[in-house]
Amino acid sequence: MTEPKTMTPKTMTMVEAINKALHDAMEADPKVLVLGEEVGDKEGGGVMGVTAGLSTKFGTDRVKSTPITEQAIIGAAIGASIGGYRPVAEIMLMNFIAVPMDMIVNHAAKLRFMSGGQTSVPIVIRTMTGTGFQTGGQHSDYLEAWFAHTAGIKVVAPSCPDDGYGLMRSAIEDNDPVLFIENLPTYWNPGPVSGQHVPIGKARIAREGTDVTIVAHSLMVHRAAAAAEELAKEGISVEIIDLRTISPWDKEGVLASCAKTGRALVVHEAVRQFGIGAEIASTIGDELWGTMKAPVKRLGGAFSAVPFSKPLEDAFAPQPADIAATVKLLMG
Amino acid sequence: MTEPKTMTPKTMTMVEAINKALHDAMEADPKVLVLGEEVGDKEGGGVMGVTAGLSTKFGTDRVKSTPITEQAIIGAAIGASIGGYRPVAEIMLMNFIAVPMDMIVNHAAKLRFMSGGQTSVPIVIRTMTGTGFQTGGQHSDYLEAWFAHTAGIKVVAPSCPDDGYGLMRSAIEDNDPVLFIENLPTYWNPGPVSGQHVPIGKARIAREGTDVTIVAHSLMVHRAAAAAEELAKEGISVEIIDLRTISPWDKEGVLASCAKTGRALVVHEAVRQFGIGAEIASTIGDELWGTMKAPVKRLGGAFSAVPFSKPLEDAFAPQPADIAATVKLLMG
Amino acid sequence: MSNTPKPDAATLLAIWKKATLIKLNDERIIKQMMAGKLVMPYYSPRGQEIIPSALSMHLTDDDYICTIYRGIHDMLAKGFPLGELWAELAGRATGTCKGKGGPMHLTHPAKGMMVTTGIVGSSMPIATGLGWAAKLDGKNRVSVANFGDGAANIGAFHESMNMAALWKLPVIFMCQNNLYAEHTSAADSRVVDRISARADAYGMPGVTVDGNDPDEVYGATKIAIERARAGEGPTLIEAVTFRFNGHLLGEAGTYMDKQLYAECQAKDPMPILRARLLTEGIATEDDLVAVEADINGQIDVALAAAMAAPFPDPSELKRDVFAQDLA
Amino acid sequence: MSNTPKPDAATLLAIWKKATLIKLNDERIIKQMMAGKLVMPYYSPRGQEIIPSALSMHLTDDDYICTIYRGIHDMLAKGFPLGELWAELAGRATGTCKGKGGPMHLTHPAKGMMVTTGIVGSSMPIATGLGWAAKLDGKNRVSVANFGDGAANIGAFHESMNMAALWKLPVIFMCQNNLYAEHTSAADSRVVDRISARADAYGMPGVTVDGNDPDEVYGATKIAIERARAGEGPTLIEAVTFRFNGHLLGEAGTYMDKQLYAECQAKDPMPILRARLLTEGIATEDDLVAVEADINGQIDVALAAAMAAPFPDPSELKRDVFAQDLA
Ligand SMILES: Cc1ncc(C[n+]2csc(CCOP(=O)(O)OP(=O)(O)O)c2C)c(N)n1
Ligand SMILES: Cc1ncc(C[n+]2csc(CCOP(=O)(O)OP(=O)(O)O)c2C)c(N)n1
Ligand SMILES: [Mg+2]
Ligand SMILES: [Mg+2]
Repeated sequence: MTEPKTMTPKTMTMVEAINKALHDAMEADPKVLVLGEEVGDKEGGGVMGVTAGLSTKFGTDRVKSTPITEQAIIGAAIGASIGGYRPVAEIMLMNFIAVPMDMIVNHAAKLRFMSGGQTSVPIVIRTMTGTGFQTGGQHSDYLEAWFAHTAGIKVVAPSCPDDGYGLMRSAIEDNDPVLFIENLPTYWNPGPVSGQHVPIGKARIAREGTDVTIVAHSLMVHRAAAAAEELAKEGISVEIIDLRTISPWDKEGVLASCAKTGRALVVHEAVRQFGIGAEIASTIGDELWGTMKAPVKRLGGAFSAVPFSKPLEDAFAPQPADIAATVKLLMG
Repeated sequence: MTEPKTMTPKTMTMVEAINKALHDAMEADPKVLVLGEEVGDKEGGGVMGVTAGLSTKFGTDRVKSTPITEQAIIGAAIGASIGGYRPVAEIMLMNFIAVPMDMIVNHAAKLRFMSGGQTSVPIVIRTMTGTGFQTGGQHSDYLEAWFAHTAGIKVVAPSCPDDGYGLMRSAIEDNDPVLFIENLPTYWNPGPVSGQHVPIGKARIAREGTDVTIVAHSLMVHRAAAAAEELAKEGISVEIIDLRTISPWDKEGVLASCAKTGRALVVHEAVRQFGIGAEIASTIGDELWGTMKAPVKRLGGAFSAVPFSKPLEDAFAPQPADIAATVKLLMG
Repeated sequence: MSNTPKPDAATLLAIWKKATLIKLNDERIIKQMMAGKLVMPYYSPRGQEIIPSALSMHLTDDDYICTIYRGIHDMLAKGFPLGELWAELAGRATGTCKGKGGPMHLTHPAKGMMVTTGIVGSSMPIATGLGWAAKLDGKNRVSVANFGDGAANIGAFHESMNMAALWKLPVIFMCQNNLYAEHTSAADSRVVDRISARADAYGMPGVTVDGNDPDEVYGATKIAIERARAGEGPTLIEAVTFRFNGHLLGEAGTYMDKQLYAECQAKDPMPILRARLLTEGIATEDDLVAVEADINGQIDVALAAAMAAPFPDPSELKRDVFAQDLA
Repeated sequence: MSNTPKPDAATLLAIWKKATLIKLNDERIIKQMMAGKLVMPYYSPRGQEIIPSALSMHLTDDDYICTIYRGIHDMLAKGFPLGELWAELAGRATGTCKGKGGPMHLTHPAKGMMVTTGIVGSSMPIATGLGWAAKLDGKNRVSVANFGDGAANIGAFHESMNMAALWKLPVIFMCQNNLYAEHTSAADSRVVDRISARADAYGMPGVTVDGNDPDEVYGATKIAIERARAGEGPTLIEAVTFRFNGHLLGEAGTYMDKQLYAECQAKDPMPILRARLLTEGIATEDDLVAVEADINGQIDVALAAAMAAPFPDPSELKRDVFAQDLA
């Protein structure tokens, strides 16, 4: 895991941090391109403003708003990357990633291997998701597990602006395709941004503790933190590992924390069944066999589509209270 | 888990068994339809002959060969099912399922829930896959994990003709969408077929044993059986659970076997990382905490695209020797 | 379009009534949202009222429609019960989808409203499948796929149009061209001016009409639906219109061409049709006011009932995932 | 097509040489497979030799092409080195893709052969992206997307054509219409006769040529490529041809119309072009035999080297997954 940042940071929201990363990356390397629906300033610089200012500054040749055409968006990104560019393609919401799935999984992720290393696909696919705005079954899903299960593509999901900036810079410079997952409900949460690159594949200790390790990413890091605050009042010391990179995940970092605490809970917003928590939990169970003090637990979204109605939506994903209750269970 | 069959069975290949199930289902219910590329007899009754004879017997209104148009194939199946039919749609090879992914995941799997139960999507999506014919990176993948992680769709994968017949009959009669995964390399292996329905959600004890439980499905049941034969010679008694249904999987059946043997290995052909074995392994680790004699192990495909070259292809998926070696590791 | 069938006076009045229900309902939704009494993503169909109102003159409850997140007008025109609509928008257990679907997934099969989708383009393949079912049923049903201009650039459009034409399915591809796809103008989406011209690629008739003109929409949809019922296959209709409240309620709308907006405002079909009914003597001001009052009254009732209804129980997360409840 | 540019004698001979390499290479592959010395899924391009041979007269190594599982002819015409081809087909470490890709994923960027895909339709979006790169580079490169008639019914076709036309990208959409998509005939795939007519839907020129006629293919591709290099955007070319060895080598072929097959056989471009070279005095029989012998000799060398080469080590599973080797 990486060392804590030492520079004097600025305060930014996630939207601003990613926007700045895109600006800085386009400035640093003329091969960096941006494409997607509404990404140009004429269309508002992205529905949430994440790409604001880019087309004005770098021109509409490098920053292209597209029709609604997800297969062609990813195809264009793949082709341009094989042709020497570094496109950052936006798929507006994560559910829509099902539309260009063939392009991502059968092509972007595989071309390097299938060509024996002759071609590479250094693209970033930005996408947004998350429950919380009552957008229902087709606009809220976390689908990181599909891509973590796919060799040849990396998956990152920052929980704070600093990592949003740093992971975006690293993702763009990475020579392989990276899926970059942004959480909508925390887009406007401010946080310090150091302007440093964050290495892909390294988790972050979001909170130090000694009794239980919680492994989380994206929004769930915040929910885990809220739970940890409550638990601290009861004398339970929680360590939170923010995965940041889901694939390849930081096995060493996670195992080190679990070895220290002896108890582990993996939390994600995606449906629990066959979610990424299973890989992490079974790896902990295997590698730390005989040393854990309690079974490795998992929390995740309900086994259903994301519901519209507020009380149902709130019940869908793990809440701080659920997390706290499971930690207490682990404490026995 | 279900009782052993008692009727006098006929010997059939998997191709014949599924073909017979389709014939019997279309005969039993005029609402059953079949569609997909090349499924009609004019086009050869399916590239592997699985749908042979159907269009001749039931007519080209009920058995429709389609253009190459996977989104429309699944869309047509969904629409027809909402309109009261029970379509069996073929996606020729499992990698192509990435093309209609939106139709399957955002629509087929969710319409019942999102409509509050007003509509249902009783479709079967047949698909074929598997390494072994050197068809390379875009024609060999097992992708069951994506769908097991998706609420609202069931996933089955028979390993023997009897289950091929019985699961197909159940899948067609099921009121929810079912993804039906066929293994290409074992299509022509003969086996007894009783003509009974096989319930969805129930695993099968493919071999009884006392020392180690191997959980597998599809081709890997056969590889596990080959390993078990070898291990028996060394006095190690292996129990093989053929999952048959991957989602919802037979947790009770698997846990009962593991509770008995105290050791478990989950094997699948799909990439190991974030594969379905993780869910099963972490569930065993959690639910049988403190009672297992060894860590739960997993074997799966390499973390790469499926390679073309024969020695690489052979090295990609778990072989009997890999399975046997892991079992011995578990025996300590 | 001069020799296409035109609505008679009674039909024109009926179209206006449906359109007015849509408009007043839209106004009430916005009012509730502005007051913070209703929270949801809302894609207002204000401006597009005429299209489904005229189309639905030719449909029965047995006919199928599929629509999109912006499809409340399609739903209301086809006869969606107001009570179940408002309860759904409010996320209540009494909503048509028990609160699980919300505005983007309104469904009411009892009146042929089969699917509302939030994924651009996806109404078309499913409506094509319903057309297949309709054809197999042999009951002369038709299936209507509603979608926007933006959706005409996505793969699902191409695949559905080709399949429906090839199989001669009774499908009406109803493209509601409101000049924008989110914040993107037509010129930034495609080179060809008329979406209807794409019908040629599939050997299907294609026609563009003024979507604000009840005569044109009524006529074109009548021809297409009769064709479909007669087993002659699908038609692509492009109905040109505008949406006055932007893509998503609350957006700034800065991307919109101001002159274009003004031009469209001058063509707002609602005041025009209302005036026409009076001019042509189809109704008196009193008649119209009475209808409006009646509709508002119905909305009052639906709204009040919705707000008084219970929210769904969390246990609903385990229902309707599969036919059999989860444990 | 009478006033379109035609190949001169030397060019015609060059086209024949490429086509002959493709044909003899195909024959050798089949011979090896039949003898059990080569095991792979093989989609023979026999019959389609003229299309890439004539097209490639206008391409340089800097131009991009993407093709499909049946694209060995496209590769050879563009200059794929025989040794690396055969080693790849034999799954050897010395293959162009180190044996990892095989016949369905032949790649050789050194000569502009960027992607071979096994997913129908997927060559088009990627070739469109390469066209975008070419445009950004400003070096007048073009990008060719090869695909079959069956691929013209899938969504990726629609999306790529629309984007390429909208962005005026230097892309040539080269539809090799061999009358069948696997076992499905055109009539069971679409209503419209001419795939090139679909270009209208995107505001792009579309042309159909006899894919067996070197003059027609040469002329149409010259116009399209010049147009692309001049920044005027993409063209859809439908080259009508036939594939004589069925979809996948070893299939029964029972789905094929016998009369159609016989008609196509009479139009086999290879004997026709060979005869023409002699009739028009472009070459003597001795010249042609010498070329054929030379090509066969080259194939002998490539084949022998491939068979003698080592298989990749299993550790290759950890290489080329990411830029950095896996642990
Ligand atoms: C596949 C997909 N891509 C992107 C989106 C995001 N999105 C929602 S509506 C919309 C614009 C659709 O425009 P149009 O088809 O013209 O319909 P309108 O909203 O104008 O009625 C977009 C891009 C989506 N829902 N689905
Ligand atoms: C998306 C997808 N669907 C189905 C297939 C199976 N398949 C392989 S080739 C083929 C036929 C393609 O026909 P066409 O585009 O005409 O090319 P041809 O093989 O005739 O050269 C099909 C259906 C596939 N590879 N990809
Ligand atoms: Mg629109
Ligand atoms: Mg073909």
